[in-house]
Amino acid sequence: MKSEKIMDLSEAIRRFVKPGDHISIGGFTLNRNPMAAVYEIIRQGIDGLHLYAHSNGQGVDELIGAGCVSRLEIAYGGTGRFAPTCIRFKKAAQEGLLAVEDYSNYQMTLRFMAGAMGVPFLPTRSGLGTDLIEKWGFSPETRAADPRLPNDKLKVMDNPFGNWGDVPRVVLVPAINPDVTIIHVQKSGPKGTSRIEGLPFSDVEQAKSARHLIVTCEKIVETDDLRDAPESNQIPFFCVDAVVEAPHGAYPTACYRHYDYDPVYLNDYRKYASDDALYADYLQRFIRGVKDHAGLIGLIGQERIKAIAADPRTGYATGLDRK
Amino acid sequence: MKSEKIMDLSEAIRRFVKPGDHISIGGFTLNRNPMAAVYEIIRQGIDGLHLYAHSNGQGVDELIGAGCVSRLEIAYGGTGRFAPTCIRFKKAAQEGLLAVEDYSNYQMTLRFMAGAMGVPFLPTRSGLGTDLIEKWGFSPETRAADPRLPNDKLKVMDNPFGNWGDVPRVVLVPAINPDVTIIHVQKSGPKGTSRIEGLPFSDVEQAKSARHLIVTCEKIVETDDLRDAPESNQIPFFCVDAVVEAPHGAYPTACYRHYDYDPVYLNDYRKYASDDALYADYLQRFIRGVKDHAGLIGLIGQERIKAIAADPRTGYATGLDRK
Amino acid sequence: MADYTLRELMTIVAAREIRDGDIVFCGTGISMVAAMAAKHISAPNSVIFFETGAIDSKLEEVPMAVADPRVMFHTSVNGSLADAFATMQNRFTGKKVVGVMGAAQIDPYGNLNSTVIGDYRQPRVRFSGSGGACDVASFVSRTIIFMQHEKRKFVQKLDYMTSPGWLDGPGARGRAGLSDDSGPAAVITNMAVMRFDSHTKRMYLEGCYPGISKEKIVENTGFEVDASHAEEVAPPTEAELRILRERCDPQGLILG
Amino acid sequence: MADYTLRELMTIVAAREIRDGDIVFCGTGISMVAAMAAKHISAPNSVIFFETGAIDSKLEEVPMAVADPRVMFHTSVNGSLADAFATMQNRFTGKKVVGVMGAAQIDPYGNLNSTVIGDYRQPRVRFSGSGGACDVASFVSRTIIFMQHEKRKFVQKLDYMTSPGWLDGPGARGRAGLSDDSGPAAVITNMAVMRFDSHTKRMYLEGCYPGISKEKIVENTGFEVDASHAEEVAPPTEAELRILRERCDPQGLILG
Repeated sequence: MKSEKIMDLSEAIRRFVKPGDHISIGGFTLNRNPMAAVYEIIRQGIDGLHLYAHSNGQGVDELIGAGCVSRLEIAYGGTGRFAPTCIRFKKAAQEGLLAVEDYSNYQMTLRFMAGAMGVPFLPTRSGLGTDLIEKWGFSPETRAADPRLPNDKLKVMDNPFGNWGDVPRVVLVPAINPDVTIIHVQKSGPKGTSRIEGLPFSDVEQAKSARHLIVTCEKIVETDDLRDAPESNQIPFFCVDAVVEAPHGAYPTACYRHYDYDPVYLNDYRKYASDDALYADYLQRFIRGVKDHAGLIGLIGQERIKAIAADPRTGYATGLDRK
Repeated sequence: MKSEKIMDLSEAIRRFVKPGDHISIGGFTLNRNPMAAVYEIIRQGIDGLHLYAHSNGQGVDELIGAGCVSRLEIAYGGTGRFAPTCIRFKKAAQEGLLAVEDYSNYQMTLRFMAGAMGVPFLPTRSGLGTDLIEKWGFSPETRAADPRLPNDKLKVMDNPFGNWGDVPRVVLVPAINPDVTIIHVQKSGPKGTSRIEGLPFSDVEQAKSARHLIVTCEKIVETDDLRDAPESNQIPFFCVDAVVEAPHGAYPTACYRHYDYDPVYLNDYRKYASDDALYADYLQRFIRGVKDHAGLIGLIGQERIKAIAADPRTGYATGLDRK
Repeated sequence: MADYTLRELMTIVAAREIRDGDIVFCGTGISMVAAMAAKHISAPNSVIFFETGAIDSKLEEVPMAVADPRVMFHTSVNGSLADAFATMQNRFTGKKVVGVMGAAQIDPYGNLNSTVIGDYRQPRVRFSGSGGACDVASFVSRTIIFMQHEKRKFVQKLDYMTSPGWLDGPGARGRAGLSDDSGPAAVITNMAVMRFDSHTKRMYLEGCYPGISKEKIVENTGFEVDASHAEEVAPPTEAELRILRERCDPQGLILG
Repeated sequence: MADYTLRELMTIVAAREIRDGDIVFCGTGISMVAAMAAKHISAPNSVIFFETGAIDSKLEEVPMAVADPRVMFHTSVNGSLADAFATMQNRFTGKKVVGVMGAAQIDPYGNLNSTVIGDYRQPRVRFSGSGGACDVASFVSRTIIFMQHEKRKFVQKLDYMTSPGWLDGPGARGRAGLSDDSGPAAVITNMAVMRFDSHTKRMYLEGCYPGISKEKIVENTGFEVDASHAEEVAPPTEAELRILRERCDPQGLILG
């Protein structure tokens, strides 16, 4: 299969992710984060990133932990039971190493959706009366200095149609158009048509809102394999800039119908992340010390990789020890 | 299979469609219109309907032709090459028998989407500077008299985030919440989980915006048949009030992977629709004169029904004579 | 009487709040097990629904996050986040939804903080943030809140209001633009069940867990609370416990 | 020279407007065949895209409507209407889209009427209405317009403005809230190709079809039009005609 969009991950990250970029990543907590790409960003030492996240979880925490992120817009920094609050995120926020601005999951989703739709904002009732509206994470100076940030976090407006829809007032949340979005999917065609299996989260909106889109996938397949069931594809090829085959590209997070999250990795990560020295060691050993994602998977070893292989019936690793 | 939502079409229409209701139907021009339901509405003589349509085509024209519709909000009244402008719609509008208010396809889609999302409006740039904004079809008195209509057709507003998104100004289109939406799908489960194959058009937004939802389907299948691939389902069961098995329920419009549109019917329809006497005869013979949709299909006969059967490879009737 | 743990009691107390036909939005952990239990006990037609978009998952194993692949199996629809929150904000489906949630702080009106302790931009303690909590609390007909009963968590004034409860009292939700008919219904703690007065919208003590005195609860509540009508909460039955242990969390991942 | 029909000429003239890499939004009929032809002639990497949501359909047979099941076969994505229009309104993908459309009336600035003749509420003639035309004309980088060249169709003032062209001249789109960089690029009629002056935004005559005089075109245009620079339009080549007849519309459903 040939296509000028197919490239290896290091090239895709080098071409499309620059220091200081506004980026967003797909996935949710411990599922389908584009971890191969996250680790490659860490390996390339790209920093000063402005990261847009809803509840992206593991990928967010690792980018923050490795010092790649200087500003974060987020709804939720957690990885389920493995880290009810992401540890490096918590630490960075408490130590003032990270400027954080809070939204809700739906607000962030709507902001990506607005970006994808090409409208400057979308309305919701979420957050009326709360500090999500009152308290802003970024100062007016920060906003003014970066034309990629709106001057206002959000706006509350009376419903111009009176009480139409039984809604007297709405919050308008501004569109996000990241410089680059990175998502990990199950299958892509050579030109980028992509298929997500299981829950899509907000990946599709994130993908379509971005100026550039990198798609990593478990497998690049023939176009016909995807076009035989186009209702199952979500990303049209013309939205995609780079297609990267990255097997286990979401590891240690899950990829539905391919593999589960790795509870061993996530438990170890919690331990490492809780201590600065251990964390530096973790980064050196697992991320910076390997050439690429295949190197990490090799380090983990076949036994653990086999243990998380998805059961074809359920799509996850049935009976996996997850304590 | 048992479920209190499964009922025959005459019961579903009797229970959920009342004279004067605000209704919307799914499909697009000559595809997947809920024709069995449209014909049943005609048979039951339900009138005074306020119909919301984007480009729903055949179903809209037949409801208008049979005198069921008194007000119409619409983007496009046509059925492709068979009727670039729907004939009974054109006639009714020109004779002043029908109050019409025009929107664009995207505006109507956004209005259903707003209704589905539970927000009073959504923004777009579509229509700025045009008569879609300047000219309203319904008078302020009509609007004031029906609480189910907003006082304003739409609103133009300066972007409250400055020029954010390179958009200085937007049109806000008000949400639609029909009393009832009727869609026709390929498959439903006993409680209403539904799957649309091929293009979904705006059916999902229309379905979710409605107070009541009737789903007619080619076949009611076991829940497990749908839940084995939940990414392919669009309508959650809790949105559905009535599930009706209606084979060929979109006929004479198409139903992807089941049957094509019937060019003979649509050509004949054009001929009948162009003449009041012929049209009265058509209604009597094909619609009111048969007991139900199976009666109409019987009248059409196996030969024509076979001719439009979908080729499993393409999803339509390959090589069908469509002149 | 059956032997049970505190977490089991809390789960069953929450499960009893769920009515048949409810669409239950729940998060991870104990709230998910409560929703699972309710389906087996009193609300067979309730629907578990995750903010990640999974509707009516067949939960053969306990998910450890709302994005756990276990929630994606055998659902009615695997929708998007946008779909999930629209279902809650929708005028028709939203009325059927009950939300189950937790927080780091709660105030007398059931407003919640899950964002920071201390200054917002220089937090002393940073928590996960809203996630879908603010959305749920803004949209759905009623919410059930899990809390640890500690003075520093039941506070007169939140450090940050992440999710709206009854705001500052009667009519406040309506004035803010939310619905006056929706809001927090119950707070389930490790000591008690609290509810909100229908007139004042302030929290009061409805039920004490077996063996816990009113005084202890009042003492652990950082604001004044009416305890005058409190009764003892009925403990879980053996049948309820069996369902929890055998059908909801046999691996003890959440309750163990 | 090859023998060709007027409809074939119009189709080829339109196909030539499509550039490689364009995302072509087209409607039913001749515009669809033009887009199909362009893929075979000069723009192999152009993408046909229907407002119904079908992206890059494999058109083994000519669809007779944009919702024809033939557009659903072997696409990249079978999206919704919402997806399709968002692609056009999107800041990045919208810039790559060219729209091909028709209308009942056009004015000197390329504004279009496809709604009514006469009073809006009491129309003398009712047409189909906008469909996606207004959306396309509002959003995409450039539009190509098919028209019958008649005085009553090329009018100084539209009865109803369904789709925005250059509105009332330079800067008007920007003032209305649309993009000043996007708008109608060419009008392809049964006699000529018209374009819009880059300064005044008014329509002028660029090319006459073989055998049609400037005078005849001016006579059939209901407003003043600059014809001073018009040249003859190159007729379709044999290769172009073969593609049309053999690969685009072999049944003659549109061009026959």
